[in-house]
Amino acid sequence: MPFGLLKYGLNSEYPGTHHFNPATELKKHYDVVIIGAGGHGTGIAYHLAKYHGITNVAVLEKNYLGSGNTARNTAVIRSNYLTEEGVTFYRESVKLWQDLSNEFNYNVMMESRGQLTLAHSDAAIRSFRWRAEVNQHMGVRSELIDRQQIAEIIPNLNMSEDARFPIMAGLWHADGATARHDAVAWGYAKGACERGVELHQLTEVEDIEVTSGKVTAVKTNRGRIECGCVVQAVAGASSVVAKMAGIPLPIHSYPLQAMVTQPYKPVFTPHVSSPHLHVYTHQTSRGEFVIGGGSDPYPLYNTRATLDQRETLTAAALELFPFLAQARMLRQWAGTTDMTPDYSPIMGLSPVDNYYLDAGWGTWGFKATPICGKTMAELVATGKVPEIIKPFELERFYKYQQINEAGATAASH
Amino acid sequence: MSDQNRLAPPFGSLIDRQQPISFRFEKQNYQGFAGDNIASALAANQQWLLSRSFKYHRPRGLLTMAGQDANTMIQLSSDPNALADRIAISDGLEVMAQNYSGSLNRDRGALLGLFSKFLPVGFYYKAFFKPRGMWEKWAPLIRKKAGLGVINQDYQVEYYDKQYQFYDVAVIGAGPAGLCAALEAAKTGAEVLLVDENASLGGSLNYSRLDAEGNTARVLRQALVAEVEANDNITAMTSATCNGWFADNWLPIICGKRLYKVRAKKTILCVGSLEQQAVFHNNDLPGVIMSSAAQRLMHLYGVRPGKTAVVVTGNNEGYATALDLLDAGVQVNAIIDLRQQPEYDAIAEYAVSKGLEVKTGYAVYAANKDSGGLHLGSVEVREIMSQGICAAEGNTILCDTLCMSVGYTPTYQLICQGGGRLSYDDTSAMFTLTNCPEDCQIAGSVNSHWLLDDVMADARRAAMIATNELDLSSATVPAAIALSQQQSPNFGWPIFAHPKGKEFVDFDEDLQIADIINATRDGYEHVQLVKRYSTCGMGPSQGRHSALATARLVAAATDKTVAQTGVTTARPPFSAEHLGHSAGRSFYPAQRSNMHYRHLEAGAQMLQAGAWYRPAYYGSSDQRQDWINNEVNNVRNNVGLVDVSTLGGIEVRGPDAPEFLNRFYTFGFLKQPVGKARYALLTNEAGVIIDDGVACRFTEQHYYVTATTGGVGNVYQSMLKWNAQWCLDVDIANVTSAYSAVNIAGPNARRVLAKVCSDIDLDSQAFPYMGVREGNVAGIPARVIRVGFVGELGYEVHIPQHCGEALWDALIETGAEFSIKPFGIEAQRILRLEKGHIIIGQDTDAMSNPNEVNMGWAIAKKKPFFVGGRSIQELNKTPLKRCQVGFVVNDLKAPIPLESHLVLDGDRMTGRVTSCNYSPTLNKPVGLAFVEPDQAEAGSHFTIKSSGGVMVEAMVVKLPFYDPQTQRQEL
Amino acid sequence: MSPSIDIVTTALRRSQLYRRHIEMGAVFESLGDGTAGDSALVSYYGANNHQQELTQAQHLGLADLSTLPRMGFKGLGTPDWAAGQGIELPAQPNQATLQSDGTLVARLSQSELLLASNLNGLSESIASTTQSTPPERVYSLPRSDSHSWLVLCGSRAAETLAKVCGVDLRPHKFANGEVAQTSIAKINGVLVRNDLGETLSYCIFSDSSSVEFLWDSLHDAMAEFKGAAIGIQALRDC
Amino acid sequence: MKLLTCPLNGLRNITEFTYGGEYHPMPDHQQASSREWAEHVFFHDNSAGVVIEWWCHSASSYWFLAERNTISDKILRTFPASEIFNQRIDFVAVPEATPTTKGESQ
Repeated sequence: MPFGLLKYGLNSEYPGTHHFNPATELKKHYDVVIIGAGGHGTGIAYHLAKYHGITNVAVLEKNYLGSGNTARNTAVIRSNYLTEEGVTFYRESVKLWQDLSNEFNYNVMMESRGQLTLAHSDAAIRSFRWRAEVNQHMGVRSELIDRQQIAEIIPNLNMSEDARFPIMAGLWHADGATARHDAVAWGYAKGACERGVELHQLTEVEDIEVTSGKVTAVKTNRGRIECGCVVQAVAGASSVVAKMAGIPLPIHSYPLQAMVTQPYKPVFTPHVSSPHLHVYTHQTSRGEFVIGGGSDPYPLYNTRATLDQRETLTAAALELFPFLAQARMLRQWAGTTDMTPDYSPIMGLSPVDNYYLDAGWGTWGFKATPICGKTMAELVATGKVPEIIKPFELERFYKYQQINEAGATAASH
Repeated sequence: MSDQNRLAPPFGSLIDRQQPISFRFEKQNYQGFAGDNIASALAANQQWLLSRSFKYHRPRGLLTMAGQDANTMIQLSSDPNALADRIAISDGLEVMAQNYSGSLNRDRGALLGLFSKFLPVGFYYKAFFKPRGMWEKWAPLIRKKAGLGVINQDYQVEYYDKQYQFYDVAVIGAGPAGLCAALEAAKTGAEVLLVDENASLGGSLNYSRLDAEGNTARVLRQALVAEVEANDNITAMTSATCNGWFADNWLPIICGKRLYKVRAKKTILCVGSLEQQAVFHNNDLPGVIMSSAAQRLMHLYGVRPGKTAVVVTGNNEGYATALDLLDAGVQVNAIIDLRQQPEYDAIAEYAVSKGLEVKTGYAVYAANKDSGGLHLGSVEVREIMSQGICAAEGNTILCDTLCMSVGYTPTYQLICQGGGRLSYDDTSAMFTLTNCPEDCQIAGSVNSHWLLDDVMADARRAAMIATNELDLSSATVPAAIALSQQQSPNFGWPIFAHPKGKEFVDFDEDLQIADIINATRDGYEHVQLVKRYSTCGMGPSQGRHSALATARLVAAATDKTVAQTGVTTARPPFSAEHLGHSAGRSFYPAQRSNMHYRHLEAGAQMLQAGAWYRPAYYGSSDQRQDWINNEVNNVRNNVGLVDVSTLGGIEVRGPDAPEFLNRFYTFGFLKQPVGKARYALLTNEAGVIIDDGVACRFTEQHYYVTATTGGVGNVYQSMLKWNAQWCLDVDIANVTSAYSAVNIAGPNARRVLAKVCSDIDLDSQAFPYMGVREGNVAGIPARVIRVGFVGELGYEVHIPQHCGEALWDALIETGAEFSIKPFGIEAQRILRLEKGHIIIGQDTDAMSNPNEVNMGWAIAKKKPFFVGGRSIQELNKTPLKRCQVGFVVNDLKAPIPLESHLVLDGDRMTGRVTSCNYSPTLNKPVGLAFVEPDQAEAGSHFTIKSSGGVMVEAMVVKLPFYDPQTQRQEL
Repeated sequence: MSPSIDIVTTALRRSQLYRRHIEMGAVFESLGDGTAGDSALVSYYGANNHQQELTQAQHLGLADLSTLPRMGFKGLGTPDWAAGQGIELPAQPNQATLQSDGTLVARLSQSELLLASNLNGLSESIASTTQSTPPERVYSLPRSDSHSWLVLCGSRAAETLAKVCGVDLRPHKFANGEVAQTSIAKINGVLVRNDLGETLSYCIFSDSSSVEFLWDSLHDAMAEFKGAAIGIQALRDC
Repeated sequence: MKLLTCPLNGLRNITEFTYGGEYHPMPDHQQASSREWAEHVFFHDNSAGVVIEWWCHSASSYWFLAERNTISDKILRTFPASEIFNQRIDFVAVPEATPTTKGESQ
């Protein structure tokens, strides 16, 4: 029994205090307006308040705190990326992750489980080696392993040679981890609010005022706010919000579905994924199996679940773990992923002065949460783009200088 | 089985007393009857304790008898977390309880309950993380504690499958509403599906008491069911669960091991409502059950709920339950009516007239354990002073059963999955549903009607609307049924806090009143945040019994209305379903060349390319490299044969055929001579290479274009899409699987071919390199293309798919004297590498443009337009960032670099190896790599970080490695 | 252009499934063009006699006709030209008609036709159209090779297909002569209802390289209804 | 699962179709500025609301256009590509000439 909990048992009155400032009226003006109170938005607010002393900040959330992809993602943390820019960025993020609970004194339950990605073809082995070589060279724990080693890490994985797509090798990323996704936004918001930041839930941005190339105010369902600058951190609605500021983005928004089973006693520890079968799974601390996979086949701003995606996902999961047929699926949901052509984010300056972009997070936004909070806050506070996020500028698409996280195969259209 | 706790007929409509069945629970033998489920059979044996709860390991027993709660979760050999009140017993069935340490009766885990005050809501967030890394130590321990059932990892795969079905009208739920809706719709000749998750049609008519004497329900049920069964337009499925509502009435219906995917033109959801518990101290004790559960026990399974009972009620239905209990010989010690002024109906009055003790304006304040400590022994009742507040003391009434009848929630899950909205009506204290999706209606009690006549009228009306819209009828639809003005069955506040807590709002997660309130105090006020912070409603029953109470508590705690507070999003599935159901049988198509079995017979090791199987090399895997090298040498020195049937083939025909290719590919095709092939490189609009092949011009208006095995599907679709816009006079046809093809290559290729091909002049002048001809090979009409992918004299022979094996046999046979041998993909990769040919997708990546891979020569400069052309112009404005070079490794002792090994400049990554192999021809490793432009000078050296981090020096050489003058393929 | 390559009837052709047939004890019958042995058609499976297979066909049978001739034409000129060749065209896309000689003609779009020979492998329409050189804007398609040809017939055929195909193919919803271009067991194909006398019957034309997978999937789907493979004799007898 | 009406094959499950991207006219590839061209290649309108997009019926390889609401996922209308692209598009070599035709200028 940790001491932290004693006070709750010993006090007759519940000693809880409001973690976030209770909803107040909107002020006329804020130095910084952050659109979106997910992990990213609250993280930026937290860093502004704690490390840059900027507290006249409003975080606007159209729904409830962390109600977007922070609530919907499947909590995978990894840094085994393909490009130098990507690895540098996510490697830094994982470091921050490891300190996060103590950073803001709130348990996000970060747990290193390891991540295993499976290869079913020699083409996959080639691209995994590519990843592993880049990672190792940059000090990220990531290696190509053979069938034998795979069987040792996950003895109950289906290693049969007669499987439709036999497992040939794997990419083992020991730093692969998971965390309690909601807690990230809660912890950041708590820390930010304690320092004077205002969190406004159920506050939807309806328009953005730009005068002579500079953002000046945002219109919300609760009134107009003047602002020094705006940061948009609205994964799943990036194009829509940016359009209010007249900024086009290289994004297509697709639903990404996932599902969770009832809780069962532990069966395996690492996070397992198969790009070929478009499926990944891991078992949560509660004992539930989380199963996810590829995005839906067409764009949509709607988080409904579909039966066809459920069928594909479960069929694929059972190719890897046939015994999961007896597990019972409890809940199926979806988030909206802003996919970019090069599978890298869009961060930093925009064509509009004082309007900063934190967008294009596709399926990789959760793991980047802490580093985004840190770097975007630095950008807002200093006006200078931190080196580590320079490569992710929107301008790269105009320069044909994409950051290729897409890997080997190009899209045909 | 005289000792059984059973009632005489007509009680027990579902069981067959002639068929005893033996099974085991916790290694003890029990007997039940056919028709029993595990819970009813155990109840018949006075075994009420079924499981231990998730967090505090509290004893739990049956609650709803309808598969709607997690208390009845038990462990079967290959079916953990099974519901004891859903699973029928069978002879020899082994049933175990779940989630206890020690024994079910003495669970050491129950100690946790004593510390519950130290485990406030969200306690995980508040502790376990100091000092840094501490959580990593706690997590595994907590994970062991968590989880319920045990997955059987030696599970033998069972046969699950699926079937599509189509109906005009699907009626979900076969209670009085469902039966009426189905009959009404069927009248019009509509094809109707009627689905119910229970074993028998009739829903509540099977167990509830609708009149003083208790006959109406039975009589009505018999009449309606008989009518349904007699109607050919109605397909009735029982023990079948409609487990979701998806767009356009796409309904997954689970029955047995099969998932039926039903497409209905119209859906009518008559899914009824779920009875809710009263919230008070120890309301989770075994023996505390829903009124409807008591009635199901008696009427369906002939099981007596107990010896002495108390009914706590907020409506008249509690009185009906009391009458049922009396009929069953149960001593009813009191009816505790929460209402100050009950409006009695005939049934309630009849019950009162029986002299039952009734306390109005009273609540059950607490339930107490019996001497055994695992079951209800008595209840403490107190007068209600104000909402949720009871008098300082009360009195205790002995009972082993408490029936709760305090209200319902509509079964909102399916409708809300389709976008339906819940609102709350304060006068009736009920959730009501609005905003049904298109072509979907709700009817009956789910639509807030609780009087039988209203329910049936509402259902018939919905059916009329549906069939009218389907033009199967033109009935005049009666006005919407008005909501009853009678007293609602829902009591507004059946929630009574207790200093000791343990008033459970959510049984699944062991959440008490304080947990919900305190979540809001911590600032988690939105009901979604309450759920995520407290885990309320996250458990196996997905909030079926916590949603209403939570909404009421949160509303009160945050000064909002219940309607504003609402409930959390309903997600599919409706009830937890085996993954096996949605997986079904796996359908992963496989493609095989017509020569497939010849390869196997020749000892080929096969590899998969997309859905295709292809020979990697011929011979045992232990001498892999030798076999591959031999195959290479045989091509260089004699002649080899490789199956290239998987190669894509597209016919482009018509007056605009040349113009089309000219726009689609990077090269120029207008001036391409008839009878010649030309390399075709494809870029997307971003100027990135996505495919290549050769375009063979057979006539002015006829091109046969090859594409890569994996790419042809997209190439073909992309061609059609472009021409849907260009409207060129051309026809495009994907004929990939119409042709089997081989490449016969090597110095002896012509000699072999000549023996089986008399009508094509194979002479090098008559049929030069990159020439194409049509003729007969081994008696088979063939397209012969003289190409040199492997860098030798070679011919690609394309013939009708079904002749593939015959051609293979003929060539192997005639080739014997020139020692022809088959070769596989691995040898082909080496051969083309020696020749410096790239493979799209291996030597290129998702961003490679033609200049980076020295393909500038394949770009026509003067064309008005081609796909990707403008982007390539843009790319040309900036200097190359990387370029591809050929390299050799002269140090034969160095580890041979592998594909994807890094190219370094000092410690800096400057590129990577895309292809590398030991060349049996050059007797050294050769490869292709991306390097920075200043590393590309022929003769210069660069470093490759090879296996184990060993630095290997590579020398840039001019391509190709082999036969630089390319004489051999022109022989 | 030379259509010669598009249509081949030669002893050298073999169904991609011929090994399956031999394993099942198939007895082959020679085709009109003299093709014989395992290049020919399955007449019946050794264990059965004709009567048994006829009964099977009426209940639920699966036959492989991949070695029988078929042909395709496409392009704006196709309808007029085909009509000129004496072919009776279906009025609408996704409809099929039987020619007097038993040839099945399916119209896949305004300007695309699929021709499949009668059960004796003799087809006037196919013979004439392939011998005459098509005019401009008429393009031949090698359907004999690009597609395999299976026939699923019998009273339980629709139920069987309902396990692998998402289109409503029940007899009262999918009339004789209707065509569905759709996905069967995740394989794209052309499905034509073409009853044999009184017997419900569907022709399935699908990618020849994946026919083994389709064959196995259909057998799996038939199993619960006691379906079995049958030879062409049984189809003729229907 | 959604149903989609293919102009050629009628009402089918949406899994029978391949999404082909937003419909938007190609700018003049010779006149367009570098930024305009980059936006044409990489950027998307990605609107929340009714959009026109390309779909292909996989089994028949038939391309057509659909009007779909990207919030409700309701498909309002599907129609043959020929409704928009009803005449041959030609590209002219000389830069100053505009290759625009009706089909293109939309």
